Amino acid sequence: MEDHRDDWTSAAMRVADGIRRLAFELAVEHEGGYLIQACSSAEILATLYVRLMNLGPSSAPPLPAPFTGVPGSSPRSRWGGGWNGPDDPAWDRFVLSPTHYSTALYATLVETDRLSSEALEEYGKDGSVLEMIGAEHSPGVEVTGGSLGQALSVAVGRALARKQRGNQGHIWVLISDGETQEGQTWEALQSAAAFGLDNLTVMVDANRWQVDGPMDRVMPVGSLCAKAIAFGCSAVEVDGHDVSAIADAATSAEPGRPRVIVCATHPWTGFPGLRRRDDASVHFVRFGPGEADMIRASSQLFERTQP
Amino acid sequence: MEDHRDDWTSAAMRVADGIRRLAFELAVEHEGGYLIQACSSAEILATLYVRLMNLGPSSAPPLPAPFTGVPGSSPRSRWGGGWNGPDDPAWDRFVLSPTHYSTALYATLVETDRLSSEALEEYGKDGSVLEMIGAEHSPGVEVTGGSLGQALSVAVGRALARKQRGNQGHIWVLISDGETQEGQTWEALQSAAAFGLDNLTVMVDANRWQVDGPMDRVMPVGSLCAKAIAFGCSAVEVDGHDVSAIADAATSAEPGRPRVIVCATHPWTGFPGLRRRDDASVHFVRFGPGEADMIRASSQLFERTQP
Amino acid sequence: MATVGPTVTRPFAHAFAAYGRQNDRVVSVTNDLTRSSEADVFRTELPDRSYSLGMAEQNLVGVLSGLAREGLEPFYTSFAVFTTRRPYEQIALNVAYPNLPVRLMGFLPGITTPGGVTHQAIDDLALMRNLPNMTVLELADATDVETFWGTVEALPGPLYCRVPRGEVPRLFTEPFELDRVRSLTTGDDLTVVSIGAAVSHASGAIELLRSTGLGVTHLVVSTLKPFGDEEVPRSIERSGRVITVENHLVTGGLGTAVAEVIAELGLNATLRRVGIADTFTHGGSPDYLFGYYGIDTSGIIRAARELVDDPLDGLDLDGPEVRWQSPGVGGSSSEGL
Amino acid sequence: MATVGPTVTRPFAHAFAAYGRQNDRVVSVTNDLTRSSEADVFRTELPDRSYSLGMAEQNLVGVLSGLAREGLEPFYTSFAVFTTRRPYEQIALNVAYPNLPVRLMGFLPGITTPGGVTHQAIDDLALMRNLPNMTVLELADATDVETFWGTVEALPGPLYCRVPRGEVPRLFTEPFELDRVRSLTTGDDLTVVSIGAAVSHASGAIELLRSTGLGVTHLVVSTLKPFGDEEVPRSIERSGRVITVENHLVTGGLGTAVAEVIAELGLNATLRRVGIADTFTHGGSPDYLFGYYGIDTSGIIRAARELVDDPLDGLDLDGPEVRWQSPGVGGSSSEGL
Ligand SMILES: Cc1ncc(C[n+]2csc(CCOP(=O)(O)OP(=O)(O)O)c2C)c(N)n1
Ligand SMILES: Cc1ncc(C[n+]2csc(CCOP(=O)(O)OP(=O)(O)O)c2C)c(N)n1
Ligand SMILES: [Mg+2]
Ligand SMILES: [Mg+2]
Repeated sequence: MEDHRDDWTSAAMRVADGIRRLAFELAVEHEGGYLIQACSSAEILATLYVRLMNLGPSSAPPLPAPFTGVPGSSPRSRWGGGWNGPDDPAWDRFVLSPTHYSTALYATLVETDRLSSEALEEYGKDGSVLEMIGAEHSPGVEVTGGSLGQALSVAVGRALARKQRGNQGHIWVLISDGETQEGQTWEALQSAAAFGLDNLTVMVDANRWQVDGPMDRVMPVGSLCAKAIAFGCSAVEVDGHDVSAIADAATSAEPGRPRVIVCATHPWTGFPGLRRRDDASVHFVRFGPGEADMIRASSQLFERTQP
Repeated sequence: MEDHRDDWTSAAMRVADGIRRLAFELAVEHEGGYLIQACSSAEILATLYVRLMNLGPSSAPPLPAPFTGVPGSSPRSRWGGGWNGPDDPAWDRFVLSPTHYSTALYATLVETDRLSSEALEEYGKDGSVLEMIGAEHSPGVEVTGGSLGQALSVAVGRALARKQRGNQGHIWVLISDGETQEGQTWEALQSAAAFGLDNLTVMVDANRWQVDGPMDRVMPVGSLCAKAIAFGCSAVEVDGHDVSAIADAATSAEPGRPRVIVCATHPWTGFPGLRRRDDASVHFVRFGPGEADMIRASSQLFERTQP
Repeated sequence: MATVGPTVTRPFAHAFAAYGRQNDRVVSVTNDLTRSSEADVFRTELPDRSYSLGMAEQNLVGVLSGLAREGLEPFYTSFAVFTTRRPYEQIALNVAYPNLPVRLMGFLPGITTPGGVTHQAIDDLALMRNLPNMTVLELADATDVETFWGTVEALPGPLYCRVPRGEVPRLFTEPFELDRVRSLTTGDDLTVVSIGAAVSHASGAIELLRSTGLGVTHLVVSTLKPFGDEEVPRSIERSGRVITVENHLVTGGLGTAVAEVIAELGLNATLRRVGIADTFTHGGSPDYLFGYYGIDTSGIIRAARELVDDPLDGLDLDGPEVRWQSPGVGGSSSEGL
Repeated sequence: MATVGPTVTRPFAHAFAAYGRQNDRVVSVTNDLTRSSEADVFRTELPDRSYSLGMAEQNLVGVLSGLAREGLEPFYTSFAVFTTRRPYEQIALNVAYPNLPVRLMGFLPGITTPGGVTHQAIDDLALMRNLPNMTVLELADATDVETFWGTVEALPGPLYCRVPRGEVPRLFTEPFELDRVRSLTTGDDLTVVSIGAAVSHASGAIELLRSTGLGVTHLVVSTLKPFGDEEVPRSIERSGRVITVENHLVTGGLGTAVAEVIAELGLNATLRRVGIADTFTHGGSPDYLFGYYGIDTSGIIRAARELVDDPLDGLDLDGPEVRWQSPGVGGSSSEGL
């Protein structure tokens, strides 16, 4: 693939733009949504799905069936990981930890042809598996991570089993920076380092934001890179809106160590109009009267790709 | 006190020796005990009680009453913090987090005249407050920390209240290195740094040991100093058996930051005979036939002070 | 059910700030959900007594313990699930065991949150009720929220309290009283005991049941622990049939508390428990979810049919007549999820 | 009580290793309590399938989930308190919710540990029983420990199991069967339902009670969830009086399960629950603690006196005749605390 570098980067950038556009439209339609997460993580998700991950073809239908039941009930809904390909250790797996990023994930699946765009019509509706905060019946969601800081440990368990058995498939995880406030995140990295899990790559969407506002005003986390290194990982910080930088960081991992890529991002990339909101109204965006149109107008995302 | 440096150091060293001797005698008498914790932490505890802490006089009797009830029941047992002085923010407080170190603490209280040596006769007996793993009715135990990794957060809460109100009293905490495997420890330091709690000092007994054996074989923790710094603390590593080094590290704290002092120690200091035990028989020492005598014979602690 | 006045906007937010203004020792601690759990007014008015601990609930609860040990009265307001689950052990050992005056407030409990299974505290009452020293409340309306502060102030030990959020209906005129149930209707054939967001659903079903001539006593519980009001066994003994209705698993909460009363006192009564029946849940609007899990008029009438001969026999329980119209009991809004 | 054979040394340790040898997919995960929770034999024999996760229980449980998602059958052996409390939310969301074949083993439950309040799991059965999808067992003797492996193997979902440690008595000859109680004595006047370390205490008291001519059915429970054996309601209905005896809070465990059966089935029976009565506990030897908290002959006879006219009326309950001699039911040893 190295020889087609330009091809994949422009494809990834197109996917990233598409993620933002879809997330914006969903937020408008549903009078609120997890929009800034799509804005900050679009390039990370696009790079993972377009370039980095060796996922098998989706084993789930492009149009998901309605919710039928939780695991343990009968019939239970299909497992969300199926949209990321067959559950077989030869293939890579993707664990989205902060599942309030699910909107961005659904958009990614649509943009990478794993989910039909029609599926988004069911988004957030009663009885739909496309929950706003996804569970593991939601397309692409493998671990029910809505209570933050937990899914990375599950990914460590998977990577540990695969490492031990010598399986090919790599484990990719996206965590949010807010999750680094949870001690469990550090327990997880500590154990990943102890077991030398170089088949595990953790992308951190360092948008420096959380519910109450900028992290530095809520609970500062300092240098995540320095922390990850102190916890035994191979870590690097990159521009999280630069698809090549993300991909390069992922491919230059150190043998014998889990890889942590701190992706420095902004919560309003693509929508400069989001910047003016008050601190507590960024994490979950609800538009005031006329605001959505204003934000759309100030975005280049729509001109750029529409003919 | 600076002018009496030699006085306090030799006093502290005498206390440290006494802690080890008492812990050894209790282990012999009770056919097992938390001995290595006394061996590794003796100088830390001695330096805290002899030199560093500004504790008021004990407000509890030298001979504790038997257990009468847990908090919330009536009558409840006296609070263990009373042996560390009155619960008044003008005075310092001491939080022993890993309360399987209680034997060492009881010995410290005896050696510093806060507890009568007679009290140790009740140690570990049914109905006694001198539990092997202390609760907050046990002399000197302020927080019921036997489930590890939690008491530091309580200390942070105290320091936060005092900082806010401008109280004099400093908060001192002893944690074990095993506790740094718990994510909550990092949550606690993160918050202590966020609030600039320079009225909080955390001593880590880095004996590099835990129940199953050496930490590096159970779950390595790497450089605790580097981690604490990455988490926003002012941290330093010292020889944990050198009372002057411990005291110097405590008094050279940085304003605006919590202080973490990583005390590098050994689990068998004072009893070289403990070194031969298998990995899983060090954390809780139970003597084989004749072993206690052999270990006593190879220790300098007894000759040194007995006439 | 019939409300007794207009809904009230964010009654907790204002009452909490007022309580803080009157009590210097009160401090507010949040886990990055300050506005979402209505601690924002307190923070605006009393910024010096508001602590942002970030998303690190285990440490947060330890900090509460430390603040209380320094003589303060700390409140932790969050979503019920984050108030109780992640820091469960810390609450047990650092708050409940030392019997400290720490106030744990849980918003959007059970299936009143649209956040899906990870956000649905279906077990919080069970977790907190089993802890020695803990007082456990579930406030059902604006009057409860406005009038329970005297109880809080007088409580030497820890408190866990489910609180309704946002637009909150006014169901009661009488103020909150600790360990006192309210009787909304009386009758000798059936006892219905309901709590919190389930109260309105119970009222709707009872109206239908009473229309058939059935005598129904409706007791509303706001205090789950202690659970000593003698009106409960008295009414159960009289009717011999009881239905509990709760926005919670049917184990560990109200249904279990009533079962224990029946068994300990040897009451000759049969119980049906309406609530979440030993299953995990999923996301959706509260109306949809209360219907899906049968905590609604149909579910209650179905339970009644098992206890009483043919109540509303001809009624189609899935028909539109029995679809209860939600008055928006705390949490139907997804604001600040 | 009468044992049916000599005590067995560390039956779990050996049976676990044997199960691992027979099942490639079985792996062992520990939190620095490998020998203390009898996973040392497995580790010695199967080092490649033994993972040391250190003292970080929340991550550990997430790792269990990941291992199970890769097709393995992970066991987490620890002290009951560390098995269930610190990682409660992780068990709920990453093990119970996805219904994975994860085996959670809790040693030294309740007051069988000398480690004091922080080590005493008095709430573990409550925590685990309220979780949907979870199977909950308490093994009482060596036969249970040796014979429950078929049940484990057949279980598609998660399991929590209290296990006796060290020198374990043999109380039963019949093998373990899921959701089946054992009847140790029969009689129509009183039903005693006991579980785990409380079984021997119950047997001692029942012997005295029967000596007065009282007819007592003694049912031993090993499966707390599911709780469907019809022998339980049948016997309760017959006697109209029931005492539960457990090494646990009287809420959320066996006592509550029996109360729910009584109330749901309308059995018209009176229940007394012997166990830890809504209080935190303290440290000491098991004999001392079972006596202190009344989970012993005196406590059970006191409960019987409330239900039956004058059983053993002249007997001094604090006298030496009723002091039950502990056969050392799992945990009286402080080895490797
Ligand atoms: C354990 C837990 N505590 C609290 C919450 C509530 N919550 C949801 S998102 C969030 C912010 C976390 O930070 P981050 O994911 O970085 O936020 P974003 O960048 O999306 O604004 C919080 C506190 C949660 N979901 N889980
Ligand atoms: C939360 C928790 N998990 C497990 C244990 C069991 N435990 C008791 S001491 C200990 C070792 C902890 O390491 P450390 O305190 O450094 O041990 P030491 O140096 O005393 O050997 C463990 C795992 C516990 N007390 N608390
Ligand atoms: Mg963020
Ligand atoms: Mg250690």
